[in-house]
Amino acid sequence: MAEFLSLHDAVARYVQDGATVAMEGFTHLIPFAAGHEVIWQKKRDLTLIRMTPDIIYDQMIGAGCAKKVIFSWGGNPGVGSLHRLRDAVEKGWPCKIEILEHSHAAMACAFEAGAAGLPLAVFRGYIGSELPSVNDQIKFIECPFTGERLAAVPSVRPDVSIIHAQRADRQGNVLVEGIVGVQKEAVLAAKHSIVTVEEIVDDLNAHPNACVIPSWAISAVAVAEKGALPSYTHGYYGRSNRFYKEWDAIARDRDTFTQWLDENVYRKEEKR
Amino acid sequence: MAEFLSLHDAVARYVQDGATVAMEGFTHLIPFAAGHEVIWQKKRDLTLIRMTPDIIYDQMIGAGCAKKVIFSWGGNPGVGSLHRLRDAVEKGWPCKIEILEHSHAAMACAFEAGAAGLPLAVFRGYIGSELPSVNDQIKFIECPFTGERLAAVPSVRPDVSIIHAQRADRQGNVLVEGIVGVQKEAVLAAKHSIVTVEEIVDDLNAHPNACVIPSWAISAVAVAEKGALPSYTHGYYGRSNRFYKEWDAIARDRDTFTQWLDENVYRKEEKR
Amino acid sequence: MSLEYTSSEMMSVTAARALENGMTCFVGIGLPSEAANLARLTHAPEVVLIYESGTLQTKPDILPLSIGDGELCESALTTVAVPEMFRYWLQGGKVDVGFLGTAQIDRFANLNTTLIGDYKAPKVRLPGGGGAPEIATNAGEVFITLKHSKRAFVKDVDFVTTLGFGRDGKGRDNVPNIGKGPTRVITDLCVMKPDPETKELVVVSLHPGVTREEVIDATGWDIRFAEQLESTPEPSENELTILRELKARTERAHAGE
Amino acid sequence: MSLEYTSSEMMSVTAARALENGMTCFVGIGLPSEAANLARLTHAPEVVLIYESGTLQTKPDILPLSIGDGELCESALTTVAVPEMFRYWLQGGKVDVGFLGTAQIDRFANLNTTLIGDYKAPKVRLPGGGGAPEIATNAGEVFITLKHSKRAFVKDVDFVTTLGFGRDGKGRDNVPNIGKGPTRVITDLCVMKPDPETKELVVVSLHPGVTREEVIDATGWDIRFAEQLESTPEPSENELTILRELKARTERAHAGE
Repeated sequence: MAEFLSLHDAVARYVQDGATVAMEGFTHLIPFAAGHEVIWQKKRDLTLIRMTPDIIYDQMIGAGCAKKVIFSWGGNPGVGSLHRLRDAVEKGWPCKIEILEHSHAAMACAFEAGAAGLPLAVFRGYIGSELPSVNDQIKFIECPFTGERLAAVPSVRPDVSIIHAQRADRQGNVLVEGIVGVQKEAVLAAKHSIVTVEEIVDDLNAHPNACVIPSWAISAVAVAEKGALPSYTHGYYGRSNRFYKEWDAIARDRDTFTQWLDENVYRKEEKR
Repeated sequence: MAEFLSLHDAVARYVQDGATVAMEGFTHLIPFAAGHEVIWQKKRDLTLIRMTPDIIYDQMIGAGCAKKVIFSWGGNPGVGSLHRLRDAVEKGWPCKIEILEHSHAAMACAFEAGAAGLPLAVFRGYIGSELPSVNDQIKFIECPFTGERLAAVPSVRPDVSIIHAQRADRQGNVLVEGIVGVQKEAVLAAKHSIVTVEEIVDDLNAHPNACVIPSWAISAVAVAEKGALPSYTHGYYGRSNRFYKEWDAIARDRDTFTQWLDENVYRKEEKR
Repeated sequence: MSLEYTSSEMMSVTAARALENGMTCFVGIGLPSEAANLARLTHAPEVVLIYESGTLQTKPDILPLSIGDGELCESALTTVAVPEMFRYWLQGGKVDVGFLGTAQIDRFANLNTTLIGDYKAPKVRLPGGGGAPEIATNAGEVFITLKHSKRAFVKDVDFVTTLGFGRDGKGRDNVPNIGKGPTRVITDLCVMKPDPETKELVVVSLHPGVTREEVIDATGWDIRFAEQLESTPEPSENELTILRELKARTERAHAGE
Repeated sequence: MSLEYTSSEMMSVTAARALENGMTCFVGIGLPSEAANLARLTHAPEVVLIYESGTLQTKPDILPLSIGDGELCESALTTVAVPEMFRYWLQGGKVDVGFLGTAQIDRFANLNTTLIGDYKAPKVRLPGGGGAPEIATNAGEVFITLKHSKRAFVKDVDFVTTLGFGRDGKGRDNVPNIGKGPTRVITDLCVMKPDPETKELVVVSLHPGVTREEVIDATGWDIRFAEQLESTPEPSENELTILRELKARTERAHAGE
């Protein structure tokens, strides 16, 4: 059964320095509140997994939380580069980070395989791409029935996965709705999981085939109202496209970034 | 785009003698009306794929439609044997049939792999089971990352899949709700597909993550009211557990079966 | 005060008691389903029942006739596709206990639901494996319940549909990512557990009024008894009442159309 | 009567026209998304648009800024999980055309969205592969649209993120279960198609007012022109109006919070 914890306590308990962490949400439902909590608690040496690092990992990388990033598309969607990711990769600021890159199909299949308890994902991919030459985790197997050469990647099995969702009921069962990405897979693939939600309700009022993650498959549920902003929560609030655009200027420069972090994460969180 | 056809025309066009056919529905939404149409049109030499042959394949086998059955659990749920399946396997009546048997996990993964366009499914299965000694389609591969031995089976890629669903809209998009089994996978894995529905509506009124199969992924949609009876359609009518129990006596004997078939399929269909 | 109850009721109640509150249980149809729901309605209200039809955390008011009755979906937390059920929930390691029935079982708790006789020329053709082969290996542990008879309890099964501990008792040794396998077998006569060393089934508890001879006569091999042989606790009045009500409700529901 | 339009508009309209009504199109964000939605709002009302965020058959009223904007889900027939999107819909062969942008493209239509320079010490780090590597091989065919420049159109890409026809033009030969690959490249100057034999990109159509020299100057290899070089038809007034309205709606929507 999931335990109801404060976001502070959930992160303190489950996100250990050096852990492999997946914070998922495919554009939608990105767990920003949890990301800020990780920054505020000064977690270090994390291996961060995410299909699209997005602003959330740009902030965490800039804050010095990461030693490695595993991803498949590392940009600010519709805007441009992730400057903090680039600064870390290219110039080692604030610390050197290692990157391991995949395609979306590979990572989606790797999350699926992780949820399915398998050590590998098999798919028809990477044909003619040079990514296998720079990622030694991409291998190829031969189909024993047809002889076809298929790609294989290790499944994703994080120490802890963190997602944001619309709501939980009082037993800790969680409803995810809209663009569900690989969130359910991330939770099921992980040893531990934290789900932040907009609210706790008496009844999820879910349709028969809704994406509901049972309480017993989750470690902790924490309320984080507006916990996805500047990303969005379908049915609750929209995406702040404006902030995504503004982020480009903030993140471009180390000083403006540091100032932003100070004002919007360190000091804001202290006031709690 | 799916074409709206009568059930007669859909079966006549897409179910060819000798074809590999999957008629799915996991206890729920079993396409009985379509099965009777296949019997009435005297289709022959079909390879029938279904996780649970259930009464529908018992009837089709007894009527002489099948030359081979691929399945993972061949009983009358909660009642007992499928007598027509047994009579065909054990005594060759009305014709000899070949069987190829799997476990549910293998077939579920094989449908998934078929929908995913892959030649094989890889899963952790058949450990210590003797099924691989009687089914040469079960092989084992070694994970290139961990060395673990995993089972592999060919994916399911039927010539035609037939399912029953609640409703279609006027564009031919189909909503499946409740116990959805492997129905979507069956449709997506097949070269052609027929979906029978209870009704055609203006608007599916589906929630954002509903199991909706788009019109362009279906060959034909045919209205078949009560098309799943004695199985059931969630939201429309219940399962006739009574008929499932009665079937045991009907199917036990070749004569009573033949009489039932005559009265309930051949003559009934002629009246149309 | 001694209650009146049948050996079937004794079996169901004992099987139900094996389930602890809060466990996630992948439920086979028939006797396991009866026992699992009895557990949920008595001492284990938060036991999580999963059926292979995709119904997660279901709370049926009547016992399903089939593995995919509407009742299972209507009372479930949510219903997932069957590939997801087998991949994410069972193979993904979310199931504490698989609860299975069987037609044949041998001394190493291997299960046969495929056929009696030879595969090419069966004497009796049974339904086949269904979910059992992977439930037995992917669940944390396995409970088995069936009626005791010499036809069912054989020295060696005709066909290993589903692994217990293999034909030599060593079938799980050094296999990675595999569950503990059968940890108890509950019949209408007794409870058996595998010997920690040899994995051969041993009677650990006799149901009230059952003799060693009855078990020996109903078992197709030279069955052993634990040194500390226990007597299975009797059903309580509450358990019997709830079981009987459940079965009566079920019968009424299935008699209708 | 001659209409006023920009070269960007010419590119979008030409790219849109490449899509036929009823096609299923896996849409990349940015220029492909603009073109695909213009097609849907003009000559191809039944074109099926699929975005990798899981939104199937979506009909956004404004262009999404990200690949997973709420608008995409709200106007979709249904939304599936991302693994299902890549497995069932793309790899499962349900996509007629993948519509991609890119940072770099070479003469064999290989795409680079990974980096400029050397992998270990990049001059410019780009976002990476995203969905493109498998869109390009699993879709029936691929359309590519991007602005023409010598920086973008290079003889050999620094890194093959996504297969066109390989570094020798033979990258798809004898590969089973692979799509046709890039069948046209639409820029603000011209339309290119691969030579049927060598697979090298050849200009087949020049946009009105564009000279061969302009294309040659904006291309990083010795670009060839088709013998029957055509002139791309101009945008219609209707196309321009609808494109401009779409972009105005989009700008208004994205300017708000």
